[in-house]
Amino acid sequence: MSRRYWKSIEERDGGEDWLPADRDEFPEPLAVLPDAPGTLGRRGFLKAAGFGLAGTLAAGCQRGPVSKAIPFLNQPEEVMPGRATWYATTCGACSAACGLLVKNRDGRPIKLEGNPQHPLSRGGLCAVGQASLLGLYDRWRHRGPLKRGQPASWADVDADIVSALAAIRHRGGALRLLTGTIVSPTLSATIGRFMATFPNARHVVYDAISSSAILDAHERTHGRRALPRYHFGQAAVIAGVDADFLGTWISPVEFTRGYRDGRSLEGNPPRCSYHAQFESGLTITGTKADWRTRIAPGEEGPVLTQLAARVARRAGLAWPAGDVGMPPVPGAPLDDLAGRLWAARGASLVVSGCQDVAVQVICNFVNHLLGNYGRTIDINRPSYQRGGCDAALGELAAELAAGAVDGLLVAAANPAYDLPADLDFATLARRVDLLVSFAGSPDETAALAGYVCPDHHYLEAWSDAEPAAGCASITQPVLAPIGGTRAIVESLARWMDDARPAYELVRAHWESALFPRRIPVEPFETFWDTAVHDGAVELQVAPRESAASGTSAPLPDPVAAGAAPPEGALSLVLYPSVGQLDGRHAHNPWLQELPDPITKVTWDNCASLSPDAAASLGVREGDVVRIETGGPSPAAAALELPVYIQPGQHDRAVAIPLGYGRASTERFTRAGPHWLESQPGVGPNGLVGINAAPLIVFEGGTLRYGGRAVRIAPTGRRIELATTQRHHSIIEPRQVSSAGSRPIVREMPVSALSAQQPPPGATREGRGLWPDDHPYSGRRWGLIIDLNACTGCSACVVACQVENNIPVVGRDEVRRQREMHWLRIDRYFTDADESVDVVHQPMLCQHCANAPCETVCPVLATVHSADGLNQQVYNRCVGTRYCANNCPYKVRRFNWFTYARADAVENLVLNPDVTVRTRGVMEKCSLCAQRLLEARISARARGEPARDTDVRTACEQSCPAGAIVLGDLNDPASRVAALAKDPRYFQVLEDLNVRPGVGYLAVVRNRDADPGKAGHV
Amino acid sequence: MSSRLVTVVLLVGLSYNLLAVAPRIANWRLPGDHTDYEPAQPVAFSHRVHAGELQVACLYCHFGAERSRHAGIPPLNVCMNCHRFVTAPIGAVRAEDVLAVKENRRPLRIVSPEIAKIYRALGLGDNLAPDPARTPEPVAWITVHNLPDFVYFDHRPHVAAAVTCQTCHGPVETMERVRQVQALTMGWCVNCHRDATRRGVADRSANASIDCVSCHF
Amino acid sequence: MSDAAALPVREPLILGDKSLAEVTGDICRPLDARPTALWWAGFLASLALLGLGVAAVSYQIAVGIGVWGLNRTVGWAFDITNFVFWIGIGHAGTLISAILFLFRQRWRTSVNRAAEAMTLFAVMCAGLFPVIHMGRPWLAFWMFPYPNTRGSLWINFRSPLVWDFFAISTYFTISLVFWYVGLLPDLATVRDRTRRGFRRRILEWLSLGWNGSYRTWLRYEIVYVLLAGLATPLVVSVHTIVSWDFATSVIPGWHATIFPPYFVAGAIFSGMAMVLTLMLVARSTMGLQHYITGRHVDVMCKLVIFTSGIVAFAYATEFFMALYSANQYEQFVFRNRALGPFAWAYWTMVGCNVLVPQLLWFRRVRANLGLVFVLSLAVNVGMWFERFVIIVTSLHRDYLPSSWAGYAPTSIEVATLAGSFGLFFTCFLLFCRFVPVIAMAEIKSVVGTPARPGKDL
Amino acid sequence: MAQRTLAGVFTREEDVLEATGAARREGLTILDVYTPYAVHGLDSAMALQRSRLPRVCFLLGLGGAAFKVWFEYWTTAVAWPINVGGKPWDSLPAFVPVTFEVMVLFAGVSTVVAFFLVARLRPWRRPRLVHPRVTDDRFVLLLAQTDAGFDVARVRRLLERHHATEVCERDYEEVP
Repeated sequence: MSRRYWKSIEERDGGEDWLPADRDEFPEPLAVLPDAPGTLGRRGFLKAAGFGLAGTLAAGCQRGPVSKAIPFLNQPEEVMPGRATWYATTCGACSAACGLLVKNRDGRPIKLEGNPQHPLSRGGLCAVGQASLLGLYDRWRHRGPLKRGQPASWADVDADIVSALAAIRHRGGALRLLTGTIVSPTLSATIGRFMATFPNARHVVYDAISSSAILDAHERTHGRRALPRYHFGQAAVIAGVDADFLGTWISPVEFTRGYRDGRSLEGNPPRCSYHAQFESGLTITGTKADWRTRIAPGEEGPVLTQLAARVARRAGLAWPAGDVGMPPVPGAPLDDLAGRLWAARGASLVVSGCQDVAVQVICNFVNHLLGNYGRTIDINRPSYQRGGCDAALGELAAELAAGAVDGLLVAAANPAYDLPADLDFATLARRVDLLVSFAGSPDETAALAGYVCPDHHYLEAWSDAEPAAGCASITQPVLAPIGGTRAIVESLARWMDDARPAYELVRAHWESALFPRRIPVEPFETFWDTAVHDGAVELQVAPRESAASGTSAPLPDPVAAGAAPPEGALSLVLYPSVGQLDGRHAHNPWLQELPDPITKVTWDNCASLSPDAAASLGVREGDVVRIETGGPSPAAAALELPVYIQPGQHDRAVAIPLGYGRASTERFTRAGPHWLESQPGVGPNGLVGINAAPLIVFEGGTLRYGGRAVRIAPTGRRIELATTQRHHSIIEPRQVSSAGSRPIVREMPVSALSAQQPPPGATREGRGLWPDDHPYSGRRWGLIIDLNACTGCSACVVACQVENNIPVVGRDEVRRQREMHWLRIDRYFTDADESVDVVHQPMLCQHCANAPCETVCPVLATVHSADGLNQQVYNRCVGTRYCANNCPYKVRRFNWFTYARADAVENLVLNPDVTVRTRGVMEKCSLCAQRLLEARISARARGEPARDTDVRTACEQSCPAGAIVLGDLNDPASRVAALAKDPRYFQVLEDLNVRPGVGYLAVVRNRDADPGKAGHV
Repeated sequence: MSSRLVTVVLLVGLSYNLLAVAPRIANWRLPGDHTDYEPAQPVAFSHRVHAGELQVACLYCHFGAERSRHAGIPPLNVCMNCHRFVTAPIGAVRAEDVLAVKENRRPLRIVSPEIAKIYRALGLGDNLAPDPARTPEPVAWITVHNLPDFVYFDHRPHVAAAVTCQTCHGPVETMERVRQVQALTMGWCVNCHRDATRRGVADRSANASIDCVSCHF
Repeated sequence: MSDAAALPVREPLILGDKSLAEVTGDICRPLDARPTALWWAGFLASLALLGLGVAAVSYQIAVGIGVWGLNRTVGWAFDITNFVFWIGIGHAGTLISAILFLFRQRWRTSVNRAAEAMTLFAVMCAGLFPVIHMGRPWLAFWMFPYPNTRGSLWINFRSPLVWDFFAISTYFTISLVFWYVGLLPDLATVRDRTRRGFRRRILEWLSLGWNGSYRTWLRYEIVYVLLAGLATPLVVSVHTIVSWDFATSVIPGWHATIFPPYFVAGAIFSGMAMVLTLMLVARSTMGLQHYITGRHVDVMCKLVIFTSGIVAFAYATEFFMALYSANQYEQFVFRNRALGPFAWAYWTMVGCNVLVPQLLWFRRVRANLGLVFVLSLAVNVGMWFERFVIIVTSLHRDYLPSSWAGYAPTSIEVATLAGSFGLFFTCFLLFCRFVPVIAMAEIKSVVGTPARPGKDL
Repeated sequence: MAQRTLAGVFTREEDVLEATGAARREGLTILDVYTPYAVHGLDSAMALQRSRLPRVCFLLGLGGAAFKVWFEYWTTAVAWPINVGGKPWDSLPAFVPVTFEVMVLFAGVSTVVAFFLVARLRPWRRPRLVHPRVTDDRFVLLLAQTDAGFDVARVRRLLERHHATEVCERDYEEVP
């Protein structure tokens, strides 16, 4: 019919492999069953489902989770959701009793700050004080009374104790109350009242970190067993002998503030005291000294004797000490020091932390010769911050050993943990029929006690304090007790059939005892309200007859030789670390993770050795060594600790921090993230660190922390210490170049200060490759840190952590160099081991105007604000970590895991104004952006421009030395603008031209210009 | 055969669906945008009545807006300032009065069921006195205007700058039940801040920052 | 292989006097035959490695990036090392296919297909790491500038990571397109050998109806030249941009103007080594001795030693510049590199990249394929360590000694690296199985038809 | 209308080259030549025009680069200027890398897309081969029988003189 058209030869030829394109490729029907009529088959169903899904999606809506808003039923007038309320109270973290302001937000305290109106602490607050807030939310605290370890009701426990006490009273049995120093006048009075109801009762006070020898010495020289108040601010020459008064000794916040006053270079006129320090280990006080000398443990006596002899010679006093052999330190500088002290008579200060009464007597003698009593040392208005009497403790131990004690109450102390093995308190206490502990959270003593009557956390309690004569303050509760705890005063009063609550007891005591000593004439209501509102009041002090004249005191015996071990042998230095003190805050993860200011070790204690000592023993950092005292009880007298190599330490000293190895630190086993290669958060003993308190020596009526001879033997095991600053970083930069070293920290002798010209401003700004499109015409925030004031006490580190919800990452993560602190304190060593100088440099985001981090972020998660802040936007961050790599200061912190705490109670401490960061995002110092914003908003609400005096960052607020200043660099009237013109002003890594917003003031040493020492570290 | 039929029917259905949806495409929202959220509340509180008809000022109840980050949901004691006396709509009370006169008795106290929820929450008895048998229990309102946790919004500067409540919350005084009118996305915030800086707010110049740190820290 | 010196002018590129049909047959044979036991063994091993990598990455994404050994100071280590390593590997493929094409190096025809495939798979492996190294990889799409509800918050075009993102995605796209365009005629050939069934359908779909029309061939040639012309600066730009990740930073050891040429040379160096490794394996296992001849190996060895020289020069220059700069940070970084805790890595790098390739100066070494194989592996190892050294030793001790830290990889990181090799080899083995490993059309143009009168039909 | 063609199949590159040249000299309409690889010289033998694809490549590359420079400037300096590391708003040097990459991307992808368009290469296009071995080892010269005066026998002789292994006539609705 028609012609056949073909498309290819194969088609035409009909090759069998040729597939005709016009044929259905799949001629056979698809292997799918046709749907039966009237039914919906599989395909139909799928279609229907698919269409249905598509339709649903097309018309679909989206909803987030429902959140609820539950208002108050009846809103109290002073409570405003979202606004913080501030209460003044007193810190109970140690017996220094600093003034506090508590930030209370929506009914819960979230931040502690120093109370600027408090006469002692004057606005500063130490790291321990800052961190003690977390103790409030500790879910391991006792929830109620315990009877033989089992929860019981208060009525039950009260009934038992009252009947047991009645029995003791009836038969005239011996009742002993063992406490730490009690600074609360109400509690003291109540204790007095309580003890008076017993025929044979005694109140024994001891301090885990004892200063008993000072009190004993003053009893001997001044006829009054009292701890004088030291006024470091009035001292032009300070000599410290084994006294870490800036770190842990008695009242460090108060002393730091005073010390800083005496070294205020920017003041008018500038002041710069001269500070000489003699010590065996390295303390932060030693790091600030103008002349620091290493002495062997136990050499305090000879040193002070030699000093006293030199001073006495100048005073024209014939004192036989001149015959004492050569001093353990070079004579010429000692002469120089004596000369300086003598020249500054009445404005000098010699302090010693030595626990040998004879040594303290010489110390008093020197101060007396120098006329310091009544000037820099006040014995008439003494301090009550250390009231312990070690001799009484010894007597109690003897009584216990004799089985002569029928009832023992223990409050505010943990003798089963912190007493030396010689006293063997734990064994002795078991023999007491009635052992009552008032411990608020589980401790070694409470574990022995038949009854535990837990005390409140101090933020839950009404109480008071008189840390120094004439300075009284109120402790007021800032939230209702979380558990069923009861204040000690209430417990004692209850056992005396006095059912008044603590508030009434305190108020009644104030009305009866403190109100009569008031200075302004006012009614009691006003007096009370002022005290509660301001937190502290000044009171009159009854002038007491004391042997302040002192001249009548006999000349002390020279101490020719201390307990110093023979040449070559090692001896112990047991010291409270800045974060742990005596271990009472061992449950506090903030403090456990706080790097020690000197060793930078976290989550562990270690035995520090000088580099030479370590070399001679053949041990390296992290080697576990066995420390043996050869004492009577071998089990308790040997410890196995990792070695830490500490430049600046005496070659014969083994320094071990106290406060570790506390029971209840086993909770940190699972601190930090858990994953394939994670390690437990505690040591091999299941606890954080090892308790060194058993090695304390009880001798001559005092607890002695230094001088015990030990032998050290390597065990062959190793532990990697969780340090935040590695040891090799100390050593290696010195080898960098011969021409000069890294200009990271600047240091200068005081003589060079006046010669220094202010740096010309033009050289700092305006050096750039490109046009400056960002003039910062309005406000530009800046922060200036005075390295001369900074002592490295690390209060700012914890303050920052609390304020900014910085997580605790645990020992394993710190070991992996992943600590999260936004603010760290870098410490740099200079010079050789004997005369090592240390500089502390708080390092935080420098808020560079030409920030290297910002340029490299791909998603604009870190950019600059109009007022000069380097902003980090967590919710925008995708976590490339490029910014952290490119940060020359390495201040950026990455959330490697979900570090957010799972503990619902502990999470109550979180600051609701700061985002809790998820894993995978970068974070860093925001210069407390939330505070800056709050200041701006409240200023606007008041209708006035925000001034930089309205706002302080958390670190600035807490700094006891006032070393940190925030302000507007563009405001010529601001403090920062003035400090930026100071000749000491410098920026770290200035050469990079990143134009930091954070600047530093150089360290000044009060010593003669020494070209070898001046310059850069 | 039937399979084809089903397909056709479903296709028609889908196209109808799409047609119905098409006009709303302009209103399509991205994830996280909860515009038009209008949840039912535990108490059927009418902003139309209170803010619209009765002209109660916004800040009378939401007094936190001037003093705190949060405007706040008013505590029930604020409600009781009026509702101690106002127990029901006026119409219901009058009707009872008329009825009482008619039946020659004292008029009963009329309590509307929604207002009764307030009394119940406060633990009040029938005579509006505290009833020990009833435990007070706060009202759990459902938040309408939600912001993510990483956004810090503060009412104070906005109130201080005379930004009207309606700018962000819409004409609440006309709403029986509160509905989210604005998108409350970051772009919406930022654009308003840009406009405010450019044109001012309420005839005053404003400096509304668009720095990240104004909201994220 | 015969002695090259004895040859009159040039050795033929393809040995064995193949006819066009024989070429087709030889090259398509692995596609038609059942996979060999050797292939299965390799494939299963690669798949196992890939599985390990998938498990490691899944664990990391589920738990957090902390399962890597990074820390506050060393923010990048294995992740970016692997990224740069794989990108470098990829570069040789483009070099062979594009640059040598432009230079009319016809010997490339035997290896360009496989080299391009290697590029693609290497870029896939490389592209993986910037994504998984993020703390929140599920937000990786934020790197792309799309209009959004955040006031339209765009991205930071000043960030080298954004440059990277654009460079890598462009590089991958262009490489894919280049490879695919080159593959079109061969797909058609395979299609026409395949009679029916699913495979033919796929091939029909993929070959876009190619029918050998010369008009299309002409345009094809133009497109190929254009793509080669584009790919050539692209390949240089990509590794330049990768080097800018480091060079534009402020970290001593990273901040160096020498980086772009140094990185490009290093990339070609490592890529050539990888091509050698793969070709030597493919040659012996797939019976392609006639197509990948000793001459190819010889030429590539010469390229390796040339690029090794450039790399060695760069190492020396870095040290010289550190010395000459009088910049103490810079000097310290290089001293630390050679003598510090990572000195072992540094000297591994120098050994593998500078010393070992010197053996290739000897013709006898170049002719010993086993030895060449071992040397190529050494270069691969060395180049991996080069990136590791640059990244880790520069970061771990930079400006402030207080923040100095160490670095040690975790098992997860090692598994991820192994997984990337698994991904690479899995893809490559699948490629060998399903795609002609040698560009048939190009080989045919090199083979040509025998001169008349020759073998007739 | 169907196109009537005459196809010559060759086994050698030079045969098809010569045959094509001869056919063109004869004034025959060369529909196309089908080869397994790109035979150099055929373009002049067929007198084909230079492709305009380079122009597409250049213009779209340029366009892409211009767009990207504008876009980067607009996003960083105009739409939302954000202070990043103190850099100026118009950080043009920093925009170069991305601009370059986008230029290459636009140029490359658009060239290939244009190639597919003009060469009518589509995934759904069924291959229509003039000879089943044209992608293997055969060369086919396809001539159009343009009008009634087309002398099939003469052309067949011409092709066979150039060693065509087979010559066949076919009708195409559409030339492949």
